[in-house]
Amino acid sequence: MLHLILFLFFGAICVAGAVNLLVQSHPINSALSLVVVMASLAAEYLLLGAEFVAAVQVIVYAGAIMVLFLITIMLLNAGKEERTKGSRVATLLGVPGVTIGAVLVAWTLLGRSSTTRSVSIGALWGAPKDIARLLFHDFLLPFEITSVLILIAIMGAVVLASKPEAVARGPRKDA
Amino acid sequence: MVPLSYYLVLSGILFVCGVLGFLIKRNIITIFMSIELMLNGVNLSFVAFAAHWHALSGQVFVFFVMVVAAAEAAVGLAIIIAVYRTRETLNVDQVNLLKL
Amino acid sequence: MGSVNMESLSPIILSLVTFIPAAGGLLILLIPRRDRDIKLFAFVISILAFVASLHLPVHLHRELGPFGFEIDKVWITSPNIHYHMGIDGISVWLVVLTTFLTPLCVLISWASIHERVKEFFILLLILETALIGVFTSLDLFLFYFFWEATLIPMALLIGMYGHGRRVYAAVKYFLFTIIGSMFMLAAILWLYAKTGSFDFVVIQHAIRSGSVPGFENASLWLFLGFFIAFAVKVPLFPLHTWLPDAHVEAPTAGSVLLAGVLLKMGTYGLLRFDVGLFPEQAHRNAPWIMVLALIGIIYGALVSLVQPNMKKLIAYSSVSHLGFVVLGIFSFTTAGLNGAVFIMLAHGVATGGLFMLCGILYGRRHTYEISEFGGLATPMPKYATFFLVTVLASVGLPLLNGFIGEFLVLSGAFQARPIYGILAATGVIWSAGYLLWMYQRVFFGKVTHEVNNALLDLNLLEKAALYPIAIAALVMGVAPMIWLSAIDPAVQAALAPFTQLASKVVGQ
Amino acid sequence: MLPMTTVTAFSHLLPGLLAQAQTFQPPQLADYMRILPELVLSVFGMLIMVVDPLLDEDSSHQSLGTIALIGTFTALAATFCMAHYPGTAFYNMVRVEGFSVFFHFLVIAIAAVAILSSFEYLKVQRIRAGEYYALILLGTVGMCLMSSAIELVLIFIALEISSISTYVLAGFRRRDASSSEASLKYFLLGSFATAFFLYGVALMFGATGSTNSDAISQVLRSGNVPVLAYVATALMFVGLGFKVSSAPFHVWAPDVYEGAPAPIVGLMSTGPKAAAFAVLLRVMFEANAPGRFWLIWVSAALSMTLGNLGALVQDNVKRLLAYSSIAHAGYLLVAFAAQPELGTSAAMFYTAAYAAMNVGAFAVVSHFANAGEKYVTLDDYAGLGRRSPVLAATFAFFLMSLIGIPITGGFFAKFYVLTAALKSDLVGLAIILVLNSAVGAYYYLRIIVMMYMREPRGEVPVPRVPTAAALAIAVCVLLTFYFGVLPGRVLDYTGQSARQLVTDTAAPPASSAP
Amino acid sequence: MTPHPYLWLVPLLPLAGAAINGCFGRRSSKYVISAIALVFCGSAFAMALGLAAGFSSASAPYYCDLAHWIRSGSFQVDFSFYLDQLSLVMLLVVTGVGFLIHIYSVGYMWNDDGYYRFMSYMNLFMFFMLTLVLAKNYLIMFIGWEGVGLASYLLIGFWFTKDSAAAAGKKAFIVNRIGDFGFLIALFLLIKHFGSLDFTQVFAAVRPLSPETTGAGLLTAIGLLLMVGAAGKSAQIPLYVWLPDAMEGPTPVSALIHAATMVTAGVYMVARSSVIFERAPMAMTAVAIIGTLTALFAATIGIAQTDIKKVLAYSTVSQLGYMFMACGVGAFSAGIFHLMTHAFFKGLLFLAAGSVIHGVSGEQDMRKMGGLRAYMPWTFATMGIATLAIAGIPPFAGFWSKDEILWKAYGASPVYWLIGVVTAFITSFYMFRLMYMTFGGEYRGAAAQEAHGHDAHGHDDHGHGHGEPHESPWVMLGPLVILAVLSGVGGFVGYGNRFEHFLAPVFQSVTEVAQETSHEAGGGMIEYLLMGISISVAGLGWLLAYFLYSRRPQLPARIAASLGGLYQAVVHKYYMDELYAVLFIKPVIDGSTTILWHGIDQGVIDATVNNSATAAREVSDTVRHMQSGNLRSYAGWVAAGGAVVIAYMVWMGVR
Repeated sequence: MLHLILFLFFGAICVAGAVNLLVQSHPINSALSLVVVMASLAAEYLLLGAEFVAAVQVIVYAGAIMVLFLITIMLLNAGKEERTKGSRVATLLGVPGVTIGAVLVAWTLLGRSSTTRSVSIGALWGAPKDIARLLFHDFLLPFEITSVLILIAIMGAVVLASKPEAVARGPRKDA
Repeated sequence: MVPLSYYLVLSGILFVCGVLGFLIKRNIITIFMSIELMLNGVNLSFVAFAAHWHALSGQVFVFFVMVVAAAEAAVGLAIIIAVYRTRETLNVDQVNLLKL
Repeated sequence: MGSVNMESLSPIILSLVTFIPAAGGLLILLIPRRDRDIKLFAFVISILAFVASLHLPVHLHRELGPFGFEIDKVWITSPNIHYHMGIDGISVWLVVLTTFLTPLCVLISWASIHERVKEFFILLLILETALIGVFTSLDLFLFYFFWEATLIPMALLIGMYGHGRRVYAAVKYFLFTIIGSMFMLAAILWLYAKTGSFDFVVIQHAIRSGSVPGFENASLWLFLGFFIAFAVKVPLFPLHTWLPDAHVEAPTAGSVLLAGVLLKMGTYGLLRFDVGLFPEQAHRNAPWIMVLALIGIIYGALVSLVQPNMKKLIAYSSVSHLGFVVLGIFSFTTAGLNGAVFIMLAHGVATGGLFMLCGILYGRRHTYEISEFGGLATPMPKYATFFLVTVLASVGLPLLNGFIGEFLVLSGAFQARPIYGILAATGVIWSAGYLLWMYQRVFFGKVTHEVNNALLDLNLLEKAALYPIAIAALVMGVAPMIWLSAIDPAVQAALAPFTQLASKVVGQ
Repeated sequence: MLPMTTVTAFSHLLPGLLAQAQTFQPPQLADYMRILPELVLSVFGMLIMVVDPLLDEDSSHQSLGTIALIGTFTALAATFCMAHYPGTAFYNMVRVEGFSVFFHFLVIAIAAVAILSSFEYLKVQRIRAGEYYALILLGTVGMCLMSSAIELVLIFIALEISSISTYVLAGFRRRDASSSEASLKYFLLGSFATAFFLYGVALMFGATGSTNSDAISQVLRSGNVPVLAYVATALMFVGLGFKVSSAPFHVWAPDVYEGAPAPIVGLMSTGPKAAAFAVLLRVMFEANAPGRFWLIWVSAALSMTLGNLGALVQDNVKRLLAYSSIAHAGYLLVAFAAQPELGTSAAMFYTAAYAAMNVGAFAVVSHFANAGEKYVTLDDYAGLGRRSPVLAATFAFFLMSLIGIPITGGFFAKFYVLTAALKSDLVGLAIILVLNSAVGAYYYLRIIVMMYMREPRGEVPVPRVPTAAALAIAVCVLLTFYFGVLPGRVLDYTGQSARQLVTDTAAPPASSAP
Repeated sequence: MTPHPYLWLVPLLPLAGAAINGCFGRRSSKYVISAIALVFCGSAFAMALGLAAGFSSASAPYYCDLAHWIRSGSFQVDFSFYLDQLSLVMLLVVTGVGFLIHIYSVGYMWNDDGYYRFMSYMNLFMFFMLTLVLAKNYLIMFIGWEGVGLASYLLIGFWFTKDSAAAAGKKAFIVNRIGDFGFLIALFLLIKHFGSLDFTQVFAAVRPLSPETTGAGLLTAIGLLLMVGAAGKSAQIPLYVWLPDAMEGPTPVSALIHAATMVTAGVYMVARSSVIFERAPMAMTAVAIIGTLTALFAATIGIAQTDIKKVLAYSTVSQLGYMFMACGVGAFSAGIFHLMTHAFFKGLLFLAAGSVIHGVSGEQDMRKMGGLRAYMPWTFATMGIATLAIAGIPPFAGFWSKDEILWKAYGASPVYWLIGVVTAFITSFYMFRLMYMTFGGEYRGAAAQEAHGHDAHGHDDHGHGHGEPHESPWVMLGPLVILAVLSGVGGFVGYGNRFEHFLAPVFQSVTEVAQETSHEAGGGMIEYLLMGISISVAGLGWLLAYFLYSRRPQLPARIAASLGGLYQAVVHKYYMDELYAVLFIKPVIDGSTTILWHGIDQGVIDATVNNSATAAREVSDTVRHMQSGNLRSYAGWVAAGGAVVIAYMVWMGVR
């Protein structure tokens, strides 16, 4: 019961944060809502027994990645979002589509799948040691390959963010 | 006791929120955040399934996803900066030089 | 000694004939851009190919086996594609026709091509190879390969060296043909998928022995798949509208080969593949195909009658003439088929000649409009004479080549379906009408445009190109047996399934 | 950067970790042999980054390019070595078999040609060479891994490697707003699609309890496929469909192709695409994804139709080729709808042939584009046949191959796909394909018509063809020609590997490292 | 059947002449050209005479197989020639008259620029005509048939700079083609049912068949179709329209081709096919009716013509009608007899007319002639004989043959006879009208000459001075005289049915029929009565002409005025050309242009193609607009696509 309450509590926060992200018009607010989502997700991980994941979630995601976002927002001095009407497709086709898809998936997950098993609170089993064993043995190759990924990301970020000598400005549609 | 499917539905909701965010937000950075939201939803699924199968590999995936998310964030934000340099806007509706 | 050489030549002669022009074309690449050298070289190559091709009818064993000079080598193993070539009495003459017309095309282009000469002759020679390949291939894949290979050089010839609306014409030509041939490709692939072979003989045998699964249901579609590709090429009404445009815009050599040989690819295909592989469907669908052919004959003639443009007039006349061929083929009578094959050859010579003549005039006046001329017989009597001979050959005057085929086709069609024969025979009247009317307007009367008074008569080069045409037209008309003696056995062989079919029908 | 990577790459050698992992068998030489091309490429990629700062800006183009080229050639050699070590490696993470060797070879060759055709381009466009080549090489690592990985997570990471490197590469013309826009669109939509793919992976994991394709296939073959697996397939298809730009997930392609640097478009329209197709093959055939048939059928038909129709009225050559690549993705998907063995073989051949002709075409385009990619509209190609006969002829040759005229690779590619489709009784799809190729002929023809049948426009310059680009184009011509005239050996190979791929998975999964 | 190894030489000799003159004539002197043309044509004539001398009815027919021409399956056609009584008659007529006209042409065409061309064409014509006559099968006959058409085309259009000549040549060819169409279909029927076109084989197959008296059968169909062919060549209703126009050609051509030989080919063909016709009574009747009508119809037109050659042309049509009538009533030998005499006198008439035209510097309008008797007595004399012959005044040739026909026609039906007699009256009238207008009275041309100028008739005045009318040179008068002799005495060949008996082996069974009818008709008394009537109508015609054109030259104009529309109709040949133009030519041209070419070809087919191209472009444009450039839209597409995919897959999974 407690489990359910906790789940619902954090779940509600999580969803509220996600919805808030959508609703807020200033990117800073959105970013902060995302932090809320991530933090509450960490709690959900804990509920699922994944302690190490929960920790990393807070450190890497909420800590590192979101900071990156915030810095960018600050750097670019992003203002409030303008509600331009650039796309009818997104609203007329995309949103209903997503809704239908979501309902179908949810229905599948709830009703048809074999995932009726439940988890109990406090059964922490994702200990760092076990995870390390997996990571450095079974998933050794992906782990190593990740370095290439990171290398690329670093390089890309450096190249793209560095200032080119001359920038040809494209025409702007409207002010 | 919480049925696992609740978690899954929660993850689905997050994912869908991410998709919707992508569709309705105009600010590029926010859109990017929506993607992060989607990835977070997926992560929850992984963890939940890991619990379901009692397979730790599911949790390991989450790390990889995080790494990828981080890498994407680095590159993505750099790209956003590059775009902002050339276009001086963060409104996605105004980034439409290439079309038709 | 000589005969021994000849014998040893036989296995490779087909490849030789087919690829001499293309090899020559590639060699031209290496020649420096001196126009005269290139032209001379192209001429020598094409003559060489002609001489080599003469070996074929001379040494073709007319009784033995269905195909002569066969060569069958594995080309690609895993889709079972063979380099399988061979000719019979039908294709041998089409090959010779091709090699006969190409040197003339070179001659006729001598003066009219000034720009991008190298490319022109390369394209011409490659086109020749592709054309010969179409007639010699016995592997469906190889056939398709050559079939498509004719497309590009021809489209480029039209598009690069043509006149005013050349691009439109080239694109139209290209699209019409490629859309048609896609259907053929699908049909070929279906056959391959079911028989595991592209070999014409093997597939034919498989179909006749009834060992192709699902053939009963698919045969109509297969027949149509082939048919559309060929009908576009022929061109059969109502798929003919690319032809007038292509002809009007094409350079002379292009027109000559287009009318002379390319259209025959369609009728040859109909005869060899559509009829050869699907006799039953051919028989079943013959009525409406014959109706289309008939419409083509009369319609082409009537539209031809009112054309103000010489080349367009001749183009429409081709529609009419080729209608005869299709009519003959689908009459499934010996006479009809013999005549159809003969018309293919005769039309190639006569209409090729007409296009050459038009081209000569175009070279002097840069127009094809009939109203721009009149009274030309006065300044250019030799030209007028050649034109008249060719016109008469085209009209189907006995003792010239047009008559033999027309007569045989009409008699064949009449035997098969009298009313069709009668209607088609009206074409005899129409052809006299449009061609002679055109001739009258161009050559007779007083010279109406002052510039035309100064027109030069034929020069040596042009005469060299036209004499072979005139002589061929006459010889084919007087001694058609030279051709028919080879065509007839092949045609009889092609008709064999139909006699069985007829007896089966009677039996039921 | 280098030390860090080295540390991670060889982390298992660290004594502390060794002590902990002593119960495990460490990876052996054979394991490394099985990822040798990837290793080689990574090493050369890092080498370039090390060398880059040591060279001055002007001379770096040539030498870095040469290093990168050597890297690809070494990797090709490594692929040969790798081919001698069939089997799985790294605890069932990758599998070396005919299939993966083929795609390794293909992807690396594409990278090599792309590098060759970039030599001059970089100089003309004033693009920094170091990162450029490094990104190509490292991106290639990802593509290679995509083809050999049999573990969905590894596939995902490899996919990200190749994607991120191409996101960045797409934005390399940084003086141009359109390039960064292309980069942004590609990046955002790509991440969007990746998220779908990932969600699919998660659900597949949930449905089968494994992310290994062999294991998944076993579960899925055992009957009683959970609905979740269907949904997972759907989501993965969305993600992969995006990567191969099949309709309706193709929308990004035209914009990105138009904005990205031409050699990179050549690369990304073939390399990552080929790799993504490899993944799709694995997921669809090897892992035996359920319910795929109509999905692919419709997507193939849509891609062909939308691609061809969209291309009809394009005036920008790059954009036109982008639409064409959508159409070709559709043709390729037809093979996926066919029987696994035939389809796989046909699809493999198609990717190879398509790579040869498309990379070649883009090599020509990038050569011709000039500084700032000024000359990429159809009008700029007017009279090219007269001004630059050889270049025009090769371009025309590639275009004919794209149309599917005989003696070109494109013909046989289409031909095998059609055969496969007809053998599987996919008459409807075959007819759609046939009709579409007819429509497609039109717009390729427009370019040919422009080049040969229009008068040249004076102001468009025709630069001399530098050796590297000439080499690149020549290689493409030769390959296209080879595929078009003697496709037998390649096809034997693809047929064999396809059989292997399909029968292997039908049997119990191969045991892990020897 | 007797083989005759050299038969083929007869047609081929003129061909050699044609070839030599055609190839080398341009650079040869006119003497050489004349020599070649005359030698080759003359040697053909000599051979014909030799053949006739060696001809024995016992060993006839002779044949000569030269080579295979066409072979297709079991069907075979050879180059082979055939000589029997019928073809011998034709052979002699053709070579004889042809040779005379060749001689005449030397004088007539001497000053023309295209002299070599003319002689070459004439020889070519001889070749084809002889092929036609000597053919052993229908297809070789068809070669000649078409070939003479070609020669006719070339010769009518000989002065091609004259638009009317060029148009007339074309018209002749095309109208003949319409006839050939019927001929061809007949051949196809023969091939279909008898598998051969060889005369002997076909006739052998036909002979056992019984006459098709009820309904239309195979033979009737063949007969009717052959008749269509014959009508085209022999200018019968409704295909006669080309012949008057054909007078645009030089006059020797009119004499040779459009009077003496080619136009009679139709009659020859019908006679040749007598075996078939005889078993197809309906076809026979059709032939008779057409012939009778043509005879009358053309004669009436002849009354009002003022062009000397046009009068003769309509007279030719009319006389051909007689021949048809004869064949139609089964009197084939009478038809051939008339054919022969007609060749003599009509050839002569044309040559004389040519001489007249020559003499008055190219003028053809009779109203501008008159009184020429004084200037050209030889011409007058010979032409007078010919006129007497055609009018049917005994003992000239025409009388015998015409009388024979009328007698036989009476046997078949008195109606034919009546019309025939009326025609004879009209013929006599317009012929004497021609004589009076041309030779009688005063010369009316001098005044007009000045105003009329030189170039109106182009080449036909061949450079003569504008002076007085003058007699022609002897090279022209010689043939006139010879033909005049023949026209005078030629008719005696048929005296006592000798001609008929000679031809009897060819028309075997038919003559029996004819004799039967003559017996039914009542024998001698009636024959002499009828003969008397026909002689008297001829005389009446002469008298009327004398009265109107010699005694009261003003009267015809007044009569014409009083007749008004009818007269106009006759002058304008009953507006037949105009009618054909409105009925056939205009609809075809307009229909082809507006309906077929602009309508179907451009309006439907091309428009469909172009519209589908446009439509494709429009669709393409729509598809393009999917690509709005907006990132969110793209995501929308992806998401929507994804939703569809998911929906489908869920459905698949649940199913």
